[in-house]
Amino acid sequence: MAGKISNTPATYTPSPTSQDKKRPSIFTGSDWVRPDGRGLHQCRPAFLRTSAVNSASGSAYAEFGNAKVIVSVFGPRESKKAMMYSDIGRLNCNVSYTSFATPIRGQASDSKDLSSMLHKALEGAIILESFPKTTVDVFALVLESGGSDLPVVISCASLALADAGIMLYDMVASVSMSCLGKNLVIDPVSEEESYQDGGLMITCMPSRNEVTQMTVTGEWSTPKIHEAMQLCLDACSKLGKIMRSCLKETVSATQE
Amino acid sequence: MATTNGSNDLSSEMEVDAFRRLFPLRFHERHLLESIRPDGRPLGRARDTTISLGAVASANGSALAKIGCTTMLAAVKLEVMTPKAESPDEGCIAIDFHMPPICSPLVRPGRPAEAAPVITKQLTDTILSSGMIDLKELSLVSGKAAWMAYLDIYCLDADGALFDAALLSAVAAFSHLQIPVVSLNDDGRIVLISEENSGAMWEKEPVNKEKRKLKLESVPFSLTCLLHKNYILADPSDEEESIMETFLTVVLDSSFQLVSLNKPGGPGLAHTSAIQDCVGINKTESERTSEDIG
Amino acid sequence: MVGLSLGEKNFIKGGIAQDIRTDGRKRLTYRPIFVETGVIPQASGSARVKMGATDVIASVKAELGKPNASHPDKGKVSIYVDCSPTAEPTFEGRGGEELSMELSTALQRCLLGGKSGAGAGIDLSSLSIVEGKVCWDIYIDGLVVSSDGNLLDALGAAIKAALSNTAVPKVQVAANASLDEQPEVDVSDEEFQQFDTTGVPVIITLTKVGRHYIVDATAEEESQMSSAVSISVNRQGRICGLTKRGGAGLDPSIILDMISVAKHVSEQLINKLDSEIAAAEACEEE
Amino acid sequence: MEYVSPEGLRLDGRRPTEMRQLRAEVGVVAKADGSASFEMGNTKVIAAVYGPREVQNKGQQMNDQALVRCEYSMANFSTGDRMRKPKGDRRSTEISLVIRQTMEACILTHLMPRSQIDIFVQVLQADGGTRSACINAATLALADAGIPMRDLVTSCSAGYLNSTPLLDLNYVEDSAGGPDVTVGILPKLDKVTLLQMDAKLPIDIFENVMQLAIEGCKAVANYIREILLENTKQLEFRRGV
Amino acid sequence: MDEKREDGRAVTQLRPLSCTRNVLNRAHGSASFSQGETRILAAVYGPKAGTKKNENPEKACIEVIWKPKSGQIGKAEKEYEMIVKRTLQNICLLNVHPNTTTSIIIQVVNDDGSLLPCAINAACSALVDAGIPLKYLAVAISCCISEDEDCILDPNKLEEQKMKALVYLVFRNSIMSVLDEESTQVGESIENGIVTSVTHGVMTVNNYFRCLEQGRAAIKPLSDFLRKKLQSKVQSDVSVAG
Repeated sequence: MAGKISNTPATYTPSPTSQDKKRPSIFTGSDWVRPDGRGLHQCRPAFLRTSAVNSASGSAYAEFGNAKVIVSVFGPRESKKAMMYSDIGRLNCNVSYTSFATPIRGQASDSKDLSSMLHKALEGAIILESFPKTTVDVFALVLESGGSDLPVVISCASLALADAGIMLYDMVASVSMSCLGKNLVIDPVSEEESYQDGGLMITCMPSRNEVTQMTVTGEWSTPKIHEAMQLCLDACSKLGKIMRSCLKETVSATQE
Repeated sequence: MATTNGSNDLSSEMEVDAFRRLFPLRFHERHLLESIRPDGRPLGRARDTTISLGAVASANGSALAKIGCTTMLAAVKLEVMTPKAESPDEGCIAIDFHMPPICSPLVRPGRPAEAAPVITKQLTDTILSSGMIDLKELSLVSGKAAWMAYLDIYCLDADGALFDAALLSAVAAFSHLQIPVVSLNDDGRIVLISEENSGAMWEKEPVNKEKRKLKLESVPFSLTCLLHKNYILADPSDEEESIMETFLTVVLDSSFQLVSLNKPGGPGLAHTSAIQDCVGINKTESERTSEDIG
Repeated sequence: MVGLSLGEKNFIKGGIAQDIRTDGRKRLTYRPIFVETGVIPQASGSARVKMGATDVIASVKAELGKPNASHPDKGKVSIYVDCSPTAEPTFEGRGGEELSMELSTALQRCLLGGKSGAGAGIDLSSLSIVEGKVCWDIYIDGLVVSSDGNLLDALGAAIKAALSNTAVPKVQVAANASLDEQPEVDVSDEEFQQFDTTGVPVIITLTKVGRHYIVDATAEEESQMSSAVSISVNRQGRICGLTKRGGAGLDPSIILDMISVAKHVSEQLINKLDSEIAAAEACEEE
Repeated sequence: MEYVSPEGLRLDGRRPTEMRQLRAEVGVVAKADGSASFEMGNTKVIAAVYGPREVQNKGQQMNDQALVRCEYSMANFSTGDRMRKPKGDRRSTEISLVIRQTMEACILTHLMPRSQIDIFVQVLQADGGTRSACINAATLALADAGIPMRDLVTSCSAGYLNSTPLLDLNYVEDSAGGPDVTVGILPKLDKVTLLQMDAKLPIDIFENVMQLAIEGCKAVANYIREILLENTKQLEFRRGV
Repeated sequence: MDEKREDGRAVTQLRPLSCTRNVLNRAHGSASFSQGETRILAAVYGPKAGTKKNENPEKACIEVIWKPKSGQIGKAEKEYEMIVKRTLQNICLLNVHPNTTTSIIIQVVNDDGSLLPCAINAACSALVDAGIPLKYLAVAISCCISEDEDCILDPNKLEEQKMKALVYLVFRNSIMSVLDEESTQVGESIENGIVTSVTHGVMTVNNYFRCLEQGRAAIKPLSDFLRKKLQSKVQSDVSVAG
């Protein structure tokens, strides 16, 4: 009956026995072989669904391979009391991880950083003038991390915003890319991300052909950036179409 | 519906949604008179329940439980710990219930929901005292190593009866839990044995020879009822909970022993007859639910 | 916050459109850069950079640590930025945290390279002492003392200057240590090792105001921006990192154009910084 | 440990009643209404003053006087060991309060009702006596901002080690655990506004130590006055008066 | 049933009670309540203007802060806070002072079993001391089922640990004169209704009802004790005023 949770002892996750860690094949000079057997420029299959959370104004669930994300949108609702008057609306974003999202418990990446990245990616797409004095809250929960978490969160958040009926210039689709040796791989999984020499993420509004957020890490030559950007933009427009059809399905389903 | 006074006249002209928002109590009481609830359920009936196992690939056991719209995702992760000196043959279970901001408009980031720690405590009490899990089963090497099972439950959508759904998802996650094959290495640490080289020679005899499931004895089932005047409403929705504030939660195990009977105050009283009724509803609903899930 | 009247706003925008900014600069000209090194005696290396009214200090501290299990042959570098309320009253209490975090992550992204460590401004392998056991942990702390726009570029320059000012003590590893034990390390008091900072990139922030973009925007100009892109470029003219600072969307071709402009500007900036750093080092030695 | 050698010299070579090198500069933060940096040996602080301006939090507004606020923060790199959490610890809060109360006593707050004055002090290097350095920097910054004051507050500390009163303790002497008397005075009015000590000391010795600190304060006051005069001359020169 | 407990009590015997009112100067109302070695100090501040966020402003709001004997507030304390708060909501007249907050601070002085019931009794006495309008008094008691199926009242800490199951119960006190219309309609008396019930451990449903009966029987002396203690103060106040 006594509370066993008190003074929890130190624990660790058992590591696999096989000591011969497979070194990434890029070090041997050959092409990168993706752990899930995809082609280098092939995205993971995406599963999207809107209205996943009943108590939110709008919500969406996205599953890209192992990456599973839920985003809820609340509002537009009253801003915090301390906030000053503003004739445009405010956007408030928060991303958090479940404690079982990563293979080792409680090793999720910095959620504050992700929250501010999500904010930057979305603010250019929302017509903030349409809800003055109020706040729209976008809360994301990463149920399971599977690589390219931030792009999945951003795409899912845009779907949730649309589901909540918030005015948008366009849907926001996001895709990332990893540079592994001389290979460019799109939509990397966690393992690929951990080996990457460089990463590039693009968030764009496909029908307006505008980039709302872009980050690059690692060393890149200009032609390589050109190539990577083009690949990402193409993937974004494809993803945009999938998101659009997902929204259409929900609408037609409710109309029936 | 006969109207009895002036304000009721007004209400008959009002749109249903407006009436529901302006006079929530009256709206619900009118339904109760007809022995039906706004979502079409009879009073003593719980919402439909679904469970899907194995929702989280990175956990050792997981389950997604839905009661109506209330959704809970539970996952168990196993880690190794050194058991306590007073119980060298026992593992440990740490339970945490989370209400992330996505689940309800009332929860804001940075400030954990008030209900979350209370439900964590109640779940811990209920699961540990029900004797569902024999902690000895989580032992690996006596006095050296044992499993620490971290059970994390996330509320994805809060629409009433949170404790019932959380307990259901917790039980389901434990039923899905698979204990992996491990052995003790030279440094005294526990290591996993992956499936490919299980055929190869083991340097050491594995501590846990085969993948196995936990034996679950006497599974607890919880049902929350709302008490309002003489009515008993089983499995309330969030709206019902916020309007009629007296709940009574009964937890029975598979042999209908009482694991917990929780009525934390509230404006109304619970009479003996009402308690007996709630126990009765729990029995019928637990049978119905287990049929549902199959 | 910068409070500007409509007239002032139009003046700034009009000036930028005509390639004469309010302080007389052209769109792609930096303010004079002033570098001072060795400003914090107790740090391994430090520098102060002033660009107009923007004033930042960067300090580098090296501590002995344990390498990460995933990269046993590499040291660790972490960058933290703190915004002092002296620079802006709104940074009081926790008010500066958001900006501090944004600057810290942007700097990490621009200077530390990819996850594998490739393309980092600092060669992480050179920080390793005993593989898997001991390495240098480099802590880079930035402090914004006074802010008048373009903090990221200034911090980037200050970090570059501080790193070239940094001397890490030489270490001797006791040879007889067995495999499992933590080896004993003897840190020399006299002999120091200079960092190779040729690979440290510079950061160039292009701020888009109207249809044009400018470098080294002041706070007033930043208040009129529609978007900004920070690009870090190294001496070889390769891109080492890029972040967009939110705001309105940009056409992909504009971003590519910005990258080529940044590469062009970077050459001048690197040369300018190198000579300033050299002058500051010489000044300090006197 | 020996803090004063038989020859009567301290660890850093000073005489017991010798102060460290002072250096001050006015107007170091361009955007602030008033600012100054102040160095006492290796201790270096920057102070910036914003105001008098509109009260940010209306609940704190006072109708008969100005609201004075102060925040003390230490840079991560200011101490020998790297600090991990530079803000909001108890020591910082306490020093913020001390500085605020000291400065409030000399600002003519009744002349600026319904307004707010913010004093931010940032420690760049800490080597003992940060409290005094912060107060001196704040005085200069307030004067630079043109805020009406009764007098310049100046501060200095003194200690008592190896049976010798010592002026202006550095970090090593400060951490020796002996008594540390920090005094703040209004030099022209010849009044003490701040007196802090956290150790046991016989009353007659305490008087000596305090007198030494007051002498230090007066020396600081002379230096500050010089700096301000110099600054004013510069301003006059620029204006072409 | 006549077998004695370790401390010599009979199974249904309570530990010695004591209750002192007005023990704190600055609080609006306060009380110290002890059952054997268990002792709780409760203080009431309020009603203060305004309610907390997410509370109904048309009613009075009750806030409970639980201070453990040592250490920080954990999940168990949060649960106690919630139970005490909801229990007091049952007995307070919430419509009398709408849009106000009354804070009750509960300080554990010593824990020797039956902590929660003792806290509820203390909080209730403190509310009376502060003059907060109440409908009834709440009377709390704990019962437990021992290994040999005995129903034991008011266990101390040692007994709590050995028990198979444990029940905390809160009832309304027996009313003396004023008839309650509602209760007669319901057909069961007010005293029979449970305000709060919290259980730990597995027991049969029948055993639970046995506890309920035992507890209910023990309410009478407890509630008489409370009434006597609280009345004496009122009379002395009146005499001072007179």
